[in-house]
Amino acid sequence: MKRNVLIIGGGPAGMEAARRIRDYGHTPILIEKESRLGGHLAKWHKLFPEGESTEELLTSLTADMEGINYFTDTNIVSINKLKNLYVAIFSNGISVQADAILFATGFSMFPAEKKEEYGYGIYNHVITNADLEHFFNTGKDPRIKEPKVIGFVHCVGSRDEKAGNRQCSKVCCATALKQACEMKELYPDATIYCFYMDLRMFGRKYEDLYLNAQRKYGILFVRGRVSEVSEDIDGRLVVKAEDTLVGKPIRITMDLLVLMAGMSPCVENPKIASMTGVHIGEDGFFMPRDLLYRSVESHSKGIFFAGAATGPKTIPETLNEARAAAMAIDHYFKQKA
Amino acid sequence: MIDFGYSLTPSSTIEIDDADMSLFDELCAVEPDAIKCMSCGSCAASCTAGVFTDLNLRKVLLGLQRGCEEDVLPQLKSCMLCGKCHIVCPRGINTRHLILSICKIYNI
Amino acid sequence: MMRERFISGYDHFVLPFMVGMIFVLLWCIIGVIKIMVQLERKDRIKVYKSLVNPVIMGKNVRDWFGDCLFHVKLWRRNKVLGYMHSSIAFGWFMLIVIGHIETFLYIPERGGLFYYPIFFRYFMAVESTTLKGSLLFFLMDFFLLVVLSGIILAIIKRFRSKLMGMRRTTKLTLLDRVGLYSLWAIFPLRLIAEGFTAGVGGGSFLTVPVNWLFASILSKPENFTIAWWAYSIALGTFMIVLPYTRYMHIPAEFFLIPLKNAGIKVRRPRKGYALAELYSCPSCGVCLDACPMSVDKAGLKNTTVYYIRQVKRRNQPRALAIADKCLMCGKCSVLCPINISAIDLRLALRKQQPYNIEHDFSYLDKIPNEALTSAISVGGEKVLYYSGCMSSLTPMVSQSVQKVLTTAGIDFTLMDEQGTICCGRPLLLSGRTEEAKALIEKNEQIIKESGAPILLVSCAICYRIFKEDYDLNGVQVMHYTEYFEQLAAEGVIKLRKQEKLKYVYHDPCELGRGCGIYEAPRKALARVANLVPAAKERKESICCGGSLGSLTLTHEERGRITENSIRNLTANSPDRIVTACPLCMKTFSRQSEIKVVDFAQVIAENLVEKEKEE
Amino acid sequence: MIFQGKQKIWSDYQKEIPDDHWFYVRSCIRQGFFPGSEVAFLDICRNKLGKDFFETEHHTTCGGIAYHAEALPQETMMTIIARQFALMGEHGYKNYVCSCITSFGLYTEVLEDWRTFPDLEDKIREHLWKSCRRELTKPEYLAHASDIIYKFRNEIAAKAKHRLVNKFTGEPLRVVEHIGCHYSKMFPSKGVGGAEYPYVLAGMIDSWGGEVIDYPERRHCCGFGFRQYLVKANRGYSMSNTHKKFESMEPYKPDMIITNCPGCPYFMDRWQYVIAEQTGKTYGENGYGIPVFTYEEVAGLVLGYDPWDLGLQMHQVAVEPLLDKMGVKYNKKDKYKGSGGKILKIPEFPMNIKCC
Repeated sequence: MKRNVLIIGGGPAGMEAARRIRDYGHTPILIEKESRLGGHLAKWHKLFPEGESTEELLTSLTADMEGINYFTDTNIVSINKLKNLYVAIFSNGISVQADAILFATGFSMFPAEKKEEYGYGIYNHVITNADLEHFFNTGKDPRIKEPKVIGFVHCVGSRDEKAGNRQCSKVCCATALKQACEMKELYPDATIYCFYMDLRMFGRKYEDLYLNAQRKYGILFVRGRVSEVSEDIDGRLVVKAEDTLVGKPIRITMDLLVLMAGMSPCVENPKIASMTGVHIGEDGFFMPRDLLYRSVESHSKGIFFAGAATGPKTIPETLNEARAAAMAIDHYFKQKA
Repeated sequence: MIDFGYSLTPSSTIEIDDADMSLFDELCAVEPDAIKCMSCGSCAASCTAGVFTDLNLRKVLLGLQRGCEEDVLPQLKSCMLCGKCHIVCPRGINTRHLILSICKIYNI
Repeated sequence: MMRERFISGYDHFVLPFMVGMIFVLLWCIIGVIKIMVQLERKDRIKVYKSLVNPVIMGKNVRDWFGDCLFHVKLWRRNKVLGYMHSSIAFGWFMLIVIGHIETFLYIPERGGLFYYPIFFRYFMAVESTTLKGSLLFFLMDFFLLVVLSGIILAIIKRFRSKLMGMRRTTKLTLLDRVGLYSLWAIFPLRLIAEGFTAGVGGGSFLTVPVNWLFASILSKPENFTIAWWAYSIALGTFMIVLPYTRYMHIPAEFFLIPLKNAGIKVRRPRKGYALAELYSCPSCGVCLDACPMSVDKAGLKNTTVYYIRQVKRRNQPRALAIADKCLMCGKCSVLCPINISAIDLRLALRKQQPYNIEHDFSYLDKIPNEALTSAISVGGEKVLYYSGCMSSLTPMVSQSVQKVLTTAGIDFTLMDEQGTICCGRPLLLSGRTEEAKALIEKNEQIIKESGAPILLVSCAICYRIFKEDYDLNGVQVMHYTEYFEQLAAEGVIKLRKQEKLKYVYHDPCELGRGCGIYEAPRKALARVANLVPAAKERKESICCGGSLGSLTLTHEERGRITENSIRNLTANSPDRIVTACPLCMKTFSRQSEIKVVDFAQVIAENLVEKEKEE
Repeated sequence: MIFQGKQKIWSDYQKEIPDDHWFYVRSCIRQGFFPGSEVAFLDICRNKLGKDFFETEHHTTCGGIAYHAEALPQETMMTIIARQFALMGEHGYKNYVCSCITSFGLYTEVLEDWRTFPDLEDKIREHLWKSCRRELTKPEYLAHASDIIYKFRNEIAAKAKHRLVNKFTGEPLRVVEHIGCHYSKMFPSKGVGGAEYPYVLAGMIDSWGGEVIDYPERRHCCGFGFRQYLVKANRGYSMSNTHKKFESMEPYKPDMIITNCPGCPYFMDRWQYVIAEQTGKTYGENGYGIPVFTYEEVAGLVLGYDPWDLGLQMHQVAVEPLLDKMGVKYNKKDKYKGSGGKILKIPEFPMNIKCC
């Protein structure tokens, strides 16, 4: 018999899982709070490691949506458990009975303005990685004016307990290098610095990206966290950091500073968790049954996870988890029957 | 001038804005690998002369990148050009010629 | 009998030849004087002395014939190539010699004229035939045929060099082409000219039929002066361009041989002996195939022949770039038909490089010897073992050496147990001769202070400098391949042979071509396994690509050289590659699919322990 | 600079400051450095604003300087502070206000420590009882005196006789505000406006008509740093920090500097003289320095106090050019007169920095 699966979140994880669940012969119901499917991915221009087009990936993800019920601009109002069923009420008034729920709630961008010392929202030429992708997409950002010196600050809100995020956001190192190279292509005369704590170029081709950034694009790397940013009398940014490898403080005046805002747990996690009783880790991400073997299953029966809901992940990892979650849900139904 | 028994201490901050990078650019034109270094420290760890002196190629390269050549260039004088750093460099940087080119361009 | 056809003994057509001849003679004389002046005083005296030394003179004569005329080395390399070169050189030489003999026999009074023996046939008319005359005619035609056969081969080689065992030939300059075509033209034109005159001036089996042929085809065979003009112009052109072409090697080599035999070495990049070498390069292109860098097409331009060309053109930046690129493996020199000292030429240029580094090794003086070594006044029969700076990256080598020594019951001390300073060879190879002295002196001091009679070295690079540039007061320097073979031959160590295993031995450049050690490691290895040959080995062994000689080769370029070297070594599918240099081992290990081991490791693994034996 | 961005941060860092009934403790060093400031503060609060500010002669130092110079163990320092708090409780007050930033930082730190480690609080309570027979009462509200002036900045503006406006040009005066490090760098939430863009002084400047200057080194410490100044050999280091700030603010041509810490105005004032004597460089107009004020002095000037009553003659850098710009009337002859018209000695004048 056909079973309903409620998928919360229409990013890459939710979209991929929805199709797979449909292919298993179940009925996916996908809800997305934004007006467009795609999540954060939809706001991005190109992807690391090799500058793959986001548009293409989104097209592949949305190519075959037949048989998938999805609602955009829709939030969860409540979820209640009835025996083996979950009854969910949406903000658009619709209520559904779901045999299983998949949390593909993803992450929230770390609000860069929380790192006050970097002056996001205060200085004229401080932007975030998301702003830069928007600029790549639209070609417009009043804060970017023929920059001669550009800085990329890694780990903004990542690996920062005081900012409430102890975890590494995993994707920012590669994103920063990708964006730095793109900026160098746009502004070949610009000098570009990356301020990093560790360069975590863990994936396939990532190291090539790093090497390219050095050799081909001449990106300069400073191992040290930016400590503070000020504006000088001309409105340029005075950036201070320690070059920990030289062992001395450095000061550079820049025309643009890009903050690599990290991945925070989705802000709605606590609300959703309280409706369903799933566990949330001390880092704020959903806690799967275990981190190795049952990474897509929750502690509550019939509730599953995919993607960045359980911690920072890259796109391929997210998509694989979505497939794994679809399989786990199908398996769960078979066991029940 | 009054002697107060103390005076302004020079700043240890590296002012990148004031650094003249023209020589470094010249170096990179001849030795594109100069910016390929990822500061792993293999060169310094295996250095024959580094056992006896403060020679540290990683620091030299960084120093040049930050425009503080005066601080680091004298180190190179003790280099024996033995090439062990070349053998151990994971990035395959031709360290020996890099050293010679640095000396040539920075005229130490 | 013969008589002169012209009272004057002169015709205008000789002018082109004479102009060329006088030009080239003057050029050579000035060149010789220039070289002699540029030589250092002590070198010059050496040369003069050698000219009165019968042994050296004998050697000179042998080399003149062997190298300049018969091209013995080329014969050894490839028969066709050897024949091609010697047929032209020797044939031409004989034509000149016999031409002179004829002149002196028949008209001795014309002997002083340059052109007479060359255009003998034109100026003479045969009156009657004698046996002697026919023989000379025969010989002249014979050698002309020899030369012509060589020329035909040369033309074939231009288009199909592989037939003569050369994969690549040099790119010719414009003047080289002019020289080449005029050279090709000289002898056919001579045949035609002599053919035209054969009816009057006489001829033999070659020229007489040509004469008949012309007589039957051409209406006015009397107009043969045109042919002689053409012949003279070809000769004149060849000689005028000679100093600016590779054919300059013909006269230059003649002069180089006595200098070389006198023991003169390159001191400056383009003066003195170097100048003689530069002009002696025949641009034959043997070094193209020899050079390990020619695995890359782009690497070809860095071979010795092009280096010499750039130096001759005074293209300093290019010459410097080539000099810095070279691996200094020495293979081109060994294969070079005239053994041009390619390494020395480049080193001389490197020495002049304005690197602006003021090396400061004063810190070495401050290091007490005790801090570097425990081998102080160990004396006696001890062996002092120097493992070299590289050994910390290849610890297996020094461990194996020590194991062999211990098993052999040899009393030894490790000289650089507490760290080492460099042997100085890398500095030397970078052209920093003076700076290297500081390191050499420090090491010399330590070695001498040890009092040990034997210095055992496991690094081929160190070995070479210890042998060549160290003054060790009679301390015997031995490479571990020599020493272990000696121990095995004397029965001090017993080795077991692994019959099933096939090993290939790589000759490290510094050890083989550098120090001439080819056999000791092979003999020792043959005791432990079956040795299969590499495609090219001994003095033709291909550098591993890791050489410290090169200053500018990139990581990727080196990688391709290594790959080629490994391909060469594995031609007979060995189970292991054995090398006797830590740098080769390190370099090969990075890329080789089959296991690369050090010589010492192989020996150590196959030691038969004495107790077990008992 | 995006002003809305700053406003947002300011709104995030607002602290509750009660209107009235404060227990006031003085600073030990300010008494010597700027003797007019604390008197002016109390006078403004009590007489101009009509508030209840109580002080007792029994209060002591907080022990901060000795503590930061590592001459005083933590528990001793805490016990001293506990005694101050006890005095407040004994007099029936719940709101504690101090004149010194070092003290403010220390009080904040101690209260946080006690909150985090209640055992420690118990221990100190015991120490206090054993040593002084006093009962610890923790303050309900802790404020720095500049918080109070900040709170009443608009009332002061309403009573203003002079504004921070250049009367010759009509332009607002360009004012550098310098916040004492211990005001909010340790506990950003305890200061008005947080640590990165503190609003406590900027708010006064805004209300009184001046223009705040944001210069790159605005966060930088004045260099006092306790040990750095106290050891003579290290004083160059202390001065270098001030020097760095002046170099950074110089292009903005500030008319004045307002501070809220005992050490900062003192050092920023006096080092200008030393720097001028050592390097020949002055940062104000026409060979003068940039006058440095405490917020109480500025409030006093705004309210029309006589500059010499405020103790401005104690400044090294001449304040007259600023008084002229503000239109403050003053009698040149009275500058070096003490209370009751007694002629004090006129100081020697330095060579490189203009003083009158």
